[in-house]
Amino acid sequence: MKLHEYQSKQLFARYGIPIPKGRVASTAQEAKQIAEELGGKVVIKSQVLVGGRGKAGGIRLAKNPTEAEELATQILSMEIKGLPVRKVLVDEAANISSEIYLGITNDRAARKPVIMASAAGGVDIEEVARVSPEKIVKVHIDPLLGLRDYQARDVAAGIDLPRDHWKNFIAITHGLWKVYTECDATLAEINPLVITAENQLIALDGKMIIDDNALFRHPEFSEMRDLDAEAPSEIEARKYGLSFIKLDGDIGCMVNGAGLAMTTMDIIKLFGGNPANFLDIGGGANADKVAAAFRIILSDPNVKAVLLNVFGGITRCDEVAHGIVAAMQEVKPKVPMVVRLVGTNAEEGREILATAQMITAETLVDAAQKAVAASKGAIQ
Amino acid sequence: MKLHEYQSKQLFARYGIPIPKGRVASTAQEAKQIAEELGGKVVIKSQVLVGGRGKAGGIRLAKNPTEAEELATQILSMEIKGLPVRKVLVDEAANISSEIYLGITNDRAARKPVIMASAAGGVDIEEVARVSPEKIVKVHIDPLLGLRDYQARDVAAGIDLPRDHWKNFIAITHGLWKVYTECDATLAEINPLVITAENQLIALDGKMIIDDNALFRHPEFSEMRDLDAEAPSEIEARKYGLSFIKLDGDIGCMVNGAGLAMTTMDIIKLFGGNPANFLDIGGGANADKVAAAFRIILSDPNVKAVLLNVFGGITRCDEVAHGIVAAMQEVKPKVPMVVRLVGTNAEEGREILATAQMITAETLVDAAQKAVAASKGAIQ
Amino acid sequence: MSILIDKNTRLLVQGITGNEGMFHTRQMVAYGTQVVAGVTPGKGGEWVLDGKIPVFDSVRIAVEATGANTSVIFVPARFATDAIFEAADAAIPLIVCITEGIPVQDMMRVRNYLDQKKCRLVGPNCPGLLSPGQSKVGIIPGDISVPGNVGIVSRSGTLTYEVLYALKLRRIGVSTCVGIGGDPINGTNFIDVLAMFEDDPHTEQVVLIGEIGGTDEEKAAEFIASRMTKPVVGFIAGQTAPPGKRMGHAGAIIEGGSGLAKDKIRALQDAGAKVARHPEEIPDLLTKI
Amino acid sequence: MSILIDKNTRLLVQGITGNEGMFHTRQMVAYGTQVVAGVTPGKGGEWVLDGKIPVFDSVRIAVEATGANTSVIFVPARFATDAIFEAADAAIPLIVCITEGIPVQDMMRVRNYLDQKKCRLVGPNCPGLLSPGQSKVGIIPGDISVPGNVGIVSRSGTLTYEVLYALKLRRIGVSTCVGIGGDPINGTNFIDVLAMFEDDPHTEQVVLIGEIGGTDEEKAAEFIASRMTKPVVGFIAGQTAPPGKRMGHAGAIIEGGSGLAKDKIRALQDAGAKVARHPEEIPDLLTKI
Repeated sequence: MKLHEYQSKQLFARYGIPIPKGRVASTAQEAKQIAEELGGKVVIKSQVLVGGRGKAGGIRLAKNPTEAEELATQILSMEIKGLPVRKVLVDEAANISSEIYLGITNDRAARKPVIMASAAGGVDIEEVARVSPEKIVKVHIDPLLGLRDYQARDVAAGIDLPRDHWKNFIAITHGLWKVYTECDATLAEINPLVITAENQLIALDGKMIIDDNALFRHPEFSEMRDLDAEAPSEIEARKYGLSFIKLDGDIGCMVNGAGLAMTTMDIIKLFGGNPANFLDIGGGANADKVAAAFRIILSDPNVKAVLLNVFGGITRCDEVAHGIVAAMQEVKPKVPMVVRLVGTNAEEGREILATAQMITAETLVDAAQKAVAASKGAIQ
Repeated sequence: MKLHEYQSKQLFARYGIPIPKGRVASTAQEAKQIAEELGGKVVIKSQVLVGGRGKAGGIRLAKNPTEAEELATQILSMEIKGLPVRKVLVDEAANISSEIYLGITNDRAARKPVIMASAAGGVDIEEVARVSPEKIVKVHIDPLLGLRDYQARDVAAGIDLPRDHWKNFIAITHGLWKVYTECDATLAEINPLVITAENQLIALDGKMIIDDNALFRHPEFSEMRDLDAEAPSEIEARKYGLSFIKLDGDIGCMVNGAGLAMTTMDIIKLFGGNPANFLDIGGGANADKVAAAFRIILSDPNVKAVLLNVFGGITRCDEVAHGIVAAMQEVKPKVPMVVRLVGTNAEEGREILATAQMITAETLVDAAQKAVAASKGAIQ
Repeated sequence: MSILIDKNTRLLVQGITGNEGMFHTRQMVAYGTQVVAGVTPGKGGEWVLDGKIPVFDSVRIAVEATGANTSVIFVPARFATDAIFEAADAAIPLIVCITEGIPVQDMMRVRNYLDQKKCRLVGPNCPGLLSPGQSKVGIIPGDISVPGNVGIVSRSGTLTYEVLYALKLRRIGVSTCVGIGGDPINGTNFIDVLAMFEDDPHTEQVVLIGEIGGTDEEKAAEFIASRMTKPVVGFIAGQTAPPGKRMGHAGAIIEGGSGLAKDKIRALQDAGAKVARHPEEIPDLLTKI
Repeated sequence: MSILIDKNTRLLVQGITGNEGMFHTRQMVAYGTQVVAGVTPGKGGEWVLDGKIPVFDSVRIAVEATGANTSVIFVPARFATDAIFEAADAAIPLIVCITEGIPVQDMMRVRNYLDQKKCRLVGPNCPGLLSPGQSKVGIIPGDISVPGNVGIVSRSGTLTYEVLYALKLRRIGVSTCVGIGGDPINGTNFIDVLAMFEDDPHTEQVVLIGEIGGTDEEKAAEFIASRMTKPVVGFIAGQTAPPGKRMGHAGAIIEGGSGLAKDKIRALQDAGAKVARHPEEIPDLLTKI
């Protein structure tokens, strides 16, 4: 799960990383008040879980509390890349002398955490990586040994950081390592880490992504989740333990297993259709779960047909068929349903389904073709 | 450095290991007051840094506050193995159902920390190790990975701990591991860890030894050092950065280098004498350090002769000789001094010393023989 | 006739008394796998499966008592890391972790630790292994495949079953099917398994089933080009997957322009592998036996 | 003519700008050792020793720039652990740590980490190495020994000098003298060095100087009995040391009845080594050359 800038920076502060003075506000009035408390110029920053806030006008400088209120009013009424701005961070404005990028993430190929840094901070690091990879310093960390001082120094030397900042930079790197490991982050990023005109190092912006699989160790994060950033259908799916991702097509998919679900999407596309979603119902297939999956798929008005593709292995096809029939009776879908059941007891499963007003298919190709035809109104 | 029982147990408590209710007292009156606060029976335990306190009468059970005061008075006037009792720990008495040994130490040969446990707790574990080593369970810990749950379980299973205590035992083992690593201990030991009649696990006694080399990371421990347990001459030596150990003989030794210092002791013994101390003056040999070493050696009234054995390597022998002469002028020793200088510029060194009323020797054997003879009054 | 598991596999089940563990232990025993022991801490001394399989408190004790040489892990994610370390420290040469949902930093520690040891981890988040007719370790249904000379290695579960079943319908048999799992960091990669198939005299051709995310397929392609003499048929799932989204598997995600299906397909094709457009094409692409 | 260091040793000095580092760098250079670089974080770009030796911010950069193949560490104890890890990660094959006073838990971590790597650590708390006439890495005085065919391995400092000097006075030369250090946990043990001497065609006999504490000498005795063909003369310091006290060296302590000098002497004698009663006997016990 992604954390907001203000949440990330609060964590940073807890781990000794210096951040600007500031607070989060939900109303323009609050924003004004915070600006008054801080005095001087402030930055009003929209808190939405997408990149490019600056370009979209979601980050503005205010000279005084009145202007802060005005800008906060504007920003709080914005949508950025489809996400409503519900909160703004009001931070003391910094006198930026230079900007650094500093991040820690998991290097999957190396199977180790990697520190990445660049003297070209404040910009999209993926863009830097693409255009001028030589500007990025990478240092891998042994996950059993943890970050060592010399590695932080190697990073400082690698980005040609002036020596008088090394000590603070090393401390910040240790802080970032600690927040990354102790919070089970998959990304902990300071961008930019600025050197101010007063020669201080400050984390001006922060981003953290927490490993969803590690949330059991961090109950505190579940309250921090921002549901705005997710499609309502995805939130609903999570409740039922379904893995669901909304797409733009018109053929709803319900499949057991992630790889098979992707394959089902791919073959729909291969035969001229467009998948409306990714949905993995997981192992087993009780009626409740299938019914929930149906409801989630059918809540999308674009969906013109549904393809159910289930490989019955340990869970036998006849059991799956019973589940589907029960779910059908509950949900009563109004679009054509193509179903393919393969594996153990497939024959029995298909017999059960034949009574249930569904289009059955034996092969994957057959199923895909029928679903595409159904989505175009060619069969019902 | 060794920590007292009460210090060790305070650390244990900080790491979540259950200890009896209780407090340390310096006077019998305090002991009485603590006993009153605790109510019921209490144990009065002498706090001295030696084993065998119980046998020496340094641990007594008091039925009520008055008895606590009486026993505290007695114990506070005791000396145990030559150490005065300055403090007593007053602990709530436990209803002991069974006693376990649980300790973590460094296994030098395995180069790993090792957890040791035994169902035969409450007794001298070295004795158990000698007599019935099969009663001790040992589990080595990877120092980079740290203690894992299954290892703590393996210990619990190994000592046949009843299953209803496993959860608490594993938590205690984790606590002990944490106190061992975070405090840089070379030993962290609970002996006994008792199961009470109320079915609780409690650390009834505790012992910790902190790695002297790691004290720079733990300034808090320097205040906890008990100087009573060390000979005054050893405390004095530490001030000057000298490594000194008092022995029972009559020939004082002053040597540069630990291995050579032991060898010098050994050769004195080989030729019929008895070393009065181990003393390593370390690298270099300025007059102040040599003078301090002289004073410390000569503060022992048993010393009848002194043997200086210095190998001049990087520090040349003439420099060392100047240092010795200056120190001699300051300290003015009244016992015969045998000096052996070997290595770079030894000739020049010996010439300088010849003026200084010292018996010089060239070989180690010669030096030892002369020192032994001098200690017996045969030469001066 | 197989790699990694065969008739001599003596299996230990970690988490045997849990629902999943118990269910699949029955399935594995029914298939003919020698399940010699189970481990559930605190339940040592019990027996399961009508008194046929002893349960121990720890892997070390279980191995000492039964000579288990393979372990399969069915414990919940929060305990699975510990279970892997425990099996590794008991020097079990092959550890198969079925559990899904292990935190990625845990897996980094596990993998870096195991790299110092002599044991192999397959998984986590995988369906396990099947050497048809010999042994089944994990959750792959036993009846959807027959013995033969095709080796299968896959990051998926049911997609793999689909392929096994498609082969069976065409009477194509399998030497061993290895599910390496859908997590971003796992114990065994494509190239590890490809090398074993290349060395296995009974495997004549190989099916590699990949998906979006990471660069394992690209590395496999390099290996195929430089080291494999046996024909390889590939399939990559996720051509229609959007970037930045985890497609069910923790490892199935396109990040920073890396991990795209088309790059993997291209790499495999450039390495000389035939790549199927969909699973049902795979039997056609296999060299006639 | 030597083990571990020779004329081809290209030395890096970690902590070169400190007092100790600077002093001994001069001594090593004067002896003829090729000191190619120094490292002091924050001083990269400077030059020391009259502009002859460049200083770098990190070992990695120094190795890239100079091709150093050996490092000697003179940094204070609280930074020495990090210095060892840094040298190991820069893949320096031989690391010599002179520093005394490293916490024992740090050394356990260091040793367990290095065991996975391909580099060798000598020390810590050691005087370093001397291959007379070729190279000197550490603080052993260069002028107290001459080239020859006796290998020396020792846990001590000045006691070793004493022996080197006694041999020189008798015109007995040395192939290499290795100080393995006086700490309870170190990077290189007696048997590691004995094995190297056994394999070195120019070493004809070996002197082993041990002391109380631990069981390294006992393990060396086993090695001598089972694997050494070359004669070994031993000496053990600390026969008069009391139990439970650290005799200067962190590792020189008799604990729980283990680490006694008499046990070590007995073990060496049983293994066929001659054991000197005092250092001046050592030259007599060496086989005439």
